[in-house]
Amino acid sequence: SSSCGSSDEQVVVFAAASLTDVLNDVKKRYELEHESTVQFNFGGSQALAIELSKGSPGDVFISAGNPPMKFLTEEADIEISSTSVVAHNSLIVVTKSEEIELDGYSNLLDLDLIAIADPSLAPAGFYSQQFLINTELWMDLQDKLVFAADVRAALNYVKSGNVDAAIVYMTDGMTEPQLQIRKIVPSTSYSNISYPIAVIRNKKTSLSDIFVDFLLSSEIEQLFLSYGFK
Amino acid sequence: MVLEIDIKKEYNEFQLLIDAVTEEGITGIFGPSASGKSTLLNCIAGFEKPDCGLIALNSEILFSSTGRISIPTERRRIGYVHQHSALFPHLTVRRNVEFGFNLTENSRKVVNFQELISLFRLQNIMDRGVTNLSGGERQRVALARSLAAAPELLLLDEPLASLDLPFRGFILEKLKEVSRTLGLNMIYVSHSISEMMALVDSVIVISDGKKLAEGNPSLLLNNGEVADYVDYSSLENILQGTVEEHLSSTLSAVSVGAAKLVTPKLTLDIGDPINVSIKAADIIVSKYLPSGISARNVLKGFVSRTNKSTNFTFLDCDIGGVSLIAALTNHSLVELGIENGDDIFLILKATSITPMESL
Amino acid sequence: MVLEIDIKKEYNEFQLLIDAVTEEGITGIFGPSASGKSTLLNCIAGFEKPDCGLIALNSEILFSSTGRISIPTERRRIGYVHQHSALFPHLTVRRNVEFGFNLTENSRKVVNFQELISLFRLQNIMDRGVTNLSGGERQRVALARSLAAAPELLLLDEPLASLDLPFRGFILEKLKEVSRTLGLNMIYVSHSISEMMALVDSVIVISDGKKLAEGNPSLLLNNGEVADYVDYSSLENILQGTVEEHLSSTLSAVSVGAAKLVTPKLTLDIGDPINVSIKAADIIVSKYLPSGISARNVLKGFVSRTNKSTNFTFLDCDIGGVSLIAALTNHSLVELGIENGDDIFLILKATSITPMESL
Amino acid sequence: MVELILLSIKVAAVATLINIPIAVYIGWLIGRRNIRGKLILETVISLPLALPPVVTGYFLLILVGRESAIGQISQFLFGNDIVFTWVASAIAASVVSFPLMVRAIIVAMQGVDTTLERSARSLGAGPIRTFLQITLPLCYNGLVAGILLGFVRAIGEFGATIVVAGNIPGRTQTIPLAIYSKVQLGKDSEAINLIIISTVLAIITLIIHHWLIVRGTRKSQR
Amino acid sequence: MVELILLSIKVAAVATLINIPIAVYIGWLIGRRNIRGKLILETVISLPLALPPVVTGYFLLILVGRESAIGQISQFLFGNDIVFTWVASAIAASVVSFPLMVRAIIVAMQGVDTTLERSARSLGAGPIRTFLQITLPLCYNGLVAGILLGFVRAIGEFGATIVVAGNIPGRTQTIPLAIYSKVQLGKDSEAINLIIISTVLAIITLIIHHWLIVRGTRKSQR
Ligand SMILES: Nc1ncnc2c1ncn2[C@@H]1O[C@H](COP(=O)(O)OP(=O)(O)OP(=O)(O)O)[C@@H](O)[C@H]1O
Ligand SMILES: Nc1ncnc2c1ncn2[C@@H]1O[C@H](COP(=O)(O)OP(=O)(O)OP(=O)(O)O)[C@@H](O)[C@H]1O
Ligand SMILES: [Mg+2]
Ligand SMILES: [Mg+2]
Repeated sequence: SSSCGSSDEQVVVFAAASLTDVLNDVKKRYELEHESTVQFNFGGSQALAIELSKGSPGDVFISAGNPPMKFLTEEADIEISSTSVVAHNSLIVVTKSEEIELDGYSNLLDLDLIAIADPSLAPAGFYSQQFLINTELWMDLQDKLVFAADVRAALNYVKSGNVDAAIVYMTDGMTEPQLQIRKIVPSTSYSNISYPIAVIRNKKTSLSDIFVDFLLSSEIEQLFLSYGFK
Repeated sequence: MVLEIDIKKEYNEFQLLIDAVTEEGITGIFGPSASGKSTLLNCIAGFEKPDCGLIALNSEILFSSTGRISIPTERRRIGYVHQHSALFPHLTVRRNVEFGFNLTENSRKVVNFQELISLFRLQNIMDRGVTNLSGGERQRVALARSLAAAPELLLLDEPLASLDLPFRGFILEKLKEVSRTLGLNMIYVSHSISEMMALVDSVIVISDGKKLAEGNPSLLLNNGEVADYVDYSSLENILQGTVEEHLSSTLSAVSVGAAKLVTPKLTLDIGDPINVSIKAADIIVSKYLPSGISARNVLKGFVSRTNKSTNFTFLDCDIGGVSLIAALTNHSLVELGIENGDDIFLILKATSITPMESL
Repeated sequence: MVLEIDIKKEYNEFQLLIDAVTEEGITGIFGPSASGKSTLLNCIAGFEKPDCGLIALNSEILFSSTGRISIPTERRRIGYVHQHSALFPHLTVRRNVEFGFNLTENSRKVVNFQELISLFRLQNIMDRGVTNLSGGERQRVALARSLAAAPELLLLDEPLASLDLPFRGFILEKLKEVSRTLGLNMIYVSHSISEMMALVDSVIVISDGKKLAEGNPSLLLNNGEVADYVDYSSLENILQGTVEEHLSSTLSAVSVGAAKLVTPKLTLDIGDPINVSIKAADIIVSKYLPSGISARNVLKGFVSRTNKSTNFTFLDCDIGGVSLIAALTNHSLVELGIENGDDIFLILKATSITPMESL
Repeated sequence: MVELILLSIKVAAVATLINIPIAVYIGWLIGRRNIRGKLILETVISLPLALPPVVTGYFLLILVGRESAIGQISQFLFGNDIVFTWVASAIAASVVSFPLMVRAIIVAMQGVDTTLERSARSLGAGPIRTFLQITLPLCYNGLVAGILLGFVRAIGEFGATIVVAGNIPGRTQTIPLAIYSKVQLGKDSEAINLIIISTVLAIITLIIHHWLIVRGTRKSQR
Repeated sequence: MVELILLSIKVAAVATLINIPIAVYIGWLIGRRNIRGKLILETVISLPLALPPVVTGYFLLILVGRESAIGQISQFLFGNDIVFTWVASAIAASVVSFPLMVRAIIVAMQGVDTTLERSARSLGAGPIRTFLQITLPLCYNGLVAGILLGFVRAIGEFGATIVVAGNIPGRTQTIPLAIYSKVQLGKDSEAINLIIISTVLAIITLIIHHWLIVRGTRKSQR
């Protein structure tokens, strides 16, 4: 078994947790066609960036949103290759019950508690904050907002009935069929939610590049769409 | 009838099978090591459950396997002084002794706390922890603690083993006094026949978990089967007397009934009551008045009864109304030709008389 | 000179201040409860560090506050039998006894394991755990365990308190034999003067942490200060003899030197060696040959020495070459007018002679 | 900063205080009694140890959440939810630290000499008094160790807390959550400051532990 | 799935095995000796308890990371990193479970009767033999409890592990990490399955615990 460290035929990919399912599909296809294998390390994008900055041996980093990637280059001084974008995501509101009337984002003001990911800890929170500020709801919602550790925690708050609604990624919303997806967040109210990918420099670049190229191929783009990405 | 026991209790290879009844006063339990004495006490106290049988104290059933009764220890009102004093290590001497005392209703408190403390000479160690006490100190605390809880029955499992001899005699006397004055019944386990003879009113002899004999402590003297465990040389007569005279710097005289005994020097005042102990084996019996002999006491009396065991004869001698047991070999008896009713002289050294003074 | 001690050790209110030297054989430590006996042994064994002073065993320094030496316990080669047997609760009887045995080099093993086991009659409990043993069983295991480790010096802190009497006498004899045949030196703490007289070669009397007297065990007999703690009635003569004759179903005869003693019936064969014990206080001294007396033994001899203490006189009597101590009150002595060299008769009951047979 | 520390201590202290009586009772049940279903009980109390705290957090979210019976009762009594409040933090800390406290107490209880309890009974003390005055003081060391172990664990609790109480500065943000936030933001030096504070709190706890043990020992050996 | 369980057990077992000798030694130092700097030692070993495991993870990442001395040595000796391998998981589990194990052992060691150790010494056993044959067996119950407590904690370890070993299926993903992943993806039923497995593992540990205790007791009372 591969019990000790990364062998030379391996690409170690640090990827946002929300990409787990789709990337596991990618891995199957990739390994059919290539000699090398892929190892994923899934986690919160910001946490992964911190780990990389502290010397964790990742070859490729796929972040949910730009801020962690920015953190890596600007604050942690890690050299990376130029970034490309693997996929896009969008924000939605989820509720538990159908009865809650949410015709537009201004209806959010009628709710008691709304969960968003913590803006300082998770990219999803950062985008949610952008949306609320741009729609001028931010100040009015102050007492109603609950900051969750990450976007999944926000979703779980809705699921367990502890908040009325949560602002989450489309892809997360799709994993919970029993929740109501409300597409009431204007895509113009927040920056483009991209999933940038970069190769960490001074690592096994040639293998990494092959994997990145594969990921950016149109075949894989179709796959991402089927999981709710854009 | 104080305690009624009819129980069976088995450990792997050991079986206790006892059926006995105790009367008022102090009952001795006598038997060799590992004969089941402690096990029996554990069952009485409620620490161990017999496999089957019945235990009743003053007609109240404490345990009954058929009646499915087993009164919890704390409601049995039975005190227990362990072979190895089980003092509470986290409490001071004072708090150890107070433990049971404070749990006893005032109306039932039979002893005064201060008296108890001074009785066992604990004054100087009252506020010490118990973990560093010497062996004897521990045992004194354990005794005081048990008495403080005013039990109806006190179980004593060789409580005196680690006391020095003069103090041991003193405590024996005190236990006897407590038992008499307070009407406190006790069960006393010991290997020592002199402790038995000095203290108990009746005795149960057990061996290998079975009752061998039961009755008056004199049975220790005339039961052949019991003989194996008995050290006859330490069988004692305990006599109550009065200080009569101080004869010299080394000798005093005590009157016991009509007889006058020359004893080692006493510190008590003339007229004070005193108990003296005389070992049965220390007494020499003579048919004629001896002369030129070192023994200080030559007492005239007659034989009121002879108890013959396999090897020894115990003569109950009447000395001016006082009964004294003298131990002879059967051989001597035959040779002297002594019979019931015969006049005899008892020869006794002053040093063979042990005054049981408190120190 | 075996052990040299000159130490000070203080606890809150208690101060131990002992300066003593012990010789070959068995040294007794005698003193009232809480006088510091166990504390002294703890210092010797190395369990406690004296505040200052020196301890040396066979000229090897074990502890020296000036030399900053303190040899660890396990290298002192000193065995210790505790007042309360400290058996290893997680080991069986066998493994307890084996513990020290297996740590001893073969060349130094002085006792055979099987012999030791049968000596203390442990055969039937060898494979039991020790937590459920009876009090006496525990103490026997503790003794066997200590001897198995072949110590150079054995400290015994009241090891016999929970043994029944016949067995106690037997163990005393065995300890003495072990000490003699193996040249094992012992220090023996006890409250019992008869254990002292029967066992030890010299004695140290301590009281309240201070040495009161030191020397031949007879000092227990003639030191006024010591008298308080002594129960004279239990002072014994231990004599070595040979079974001479079986007289009847209850009596035998033992020859001790030139004298012939009538004793209780023995189970040994004629010609077998046997030790007998005679309490000094049980002996009556007469200037004339008595007659018609129940006592089986009337021995002719002379007074070789008189030891006078405050109240008592101990006569060393020579009976056909054998020395026997008889205890008299000073009063008797004066009255009888006995002096050194006088011819006397010792009157002694057969029951006053305790054969020390193994059971 | 002071507020943060005080909140952390409050949360951990409340969690510990809730736990003590339950842990003592359960410790006694498991350590000194031969009860049926011991294994089930032990499993239930050990579970928070074997699961990631975040998962414990989700369980709690369901158990004390708005829609749960407990949540409803709280709403009714105090007009307030439990989740996202310091009470939730305390509950999370309590549940997560409980197994540690109870384990230490079980071991201590198993070490108590039966003869002493028997003696107390024979002196007239009933089972409850015997327990309170003999058994409990005799496992003093283990008890203190267990309680302070629980307290330290409660002070360090993170995973379950962030789920059930959120990470709300001034309201539910305890020191570990603050450390996490700082680290996530790459503010290492601020994180280090907080870690030092955590360390100091741990040291103080240990000093109290020592003081309690020494005091207990002195008391019994006076 | 089997692989996941085996990896979890391997990680926890290795962590526990590493810890046992150290915990016994430290437990003895703290529980039975009067050493200087006891407080400092206690603080150091208790710290992983008072800090969020994630922070412990970051410390470990620095301590055994690629660029650390230890990381370099590992590279040199085995041609391999420590971080992001199951070895890193074991180290994380070891560090985090250590305080629990050692605390239980300290309490157990404090309960051993000095007279018995003294007896062993007087029978000729040196300090080490006395420790191994008397002290250690006498704290058997506490020792077993401490070890299994540590094992359960190691099996449940999450926060430090995810940082220092990552969450790599088949390589470093232990059950708690897998549970976390499933929860993050909303795959609740799969998460529940894993939680049940965790519970079963905890139960098995407890059964082993009971068996060891009963066996130890029986042995000594035979
Ligand atoms: N809990 C137990 N389990 C197994 N055997 C036991 C238990 N308690 C006592 N025994 C055994 O039962 C027998 C009787 O023990 P017990 O303690 O009653 O003797 P004892 O008469 O008090 O002896 P001693 O005078 O030596 O104290 C012994 O052989 C002892 O080993
Ligand atoms: N560690 C200790 N701390 C304080 N006091 C102690 C300590 N050890 C013993 N003592 C006290 O010192 C005195 C002497 O105790 P020690 O145990 O030596 O007496 P002992 O002569 O053996 O008595 P006993 O015959 O009753 O066993 C006692 O008063 C005892 O309470
Ligand atoms: Mg007994
Ligand atoms: Mg002593």
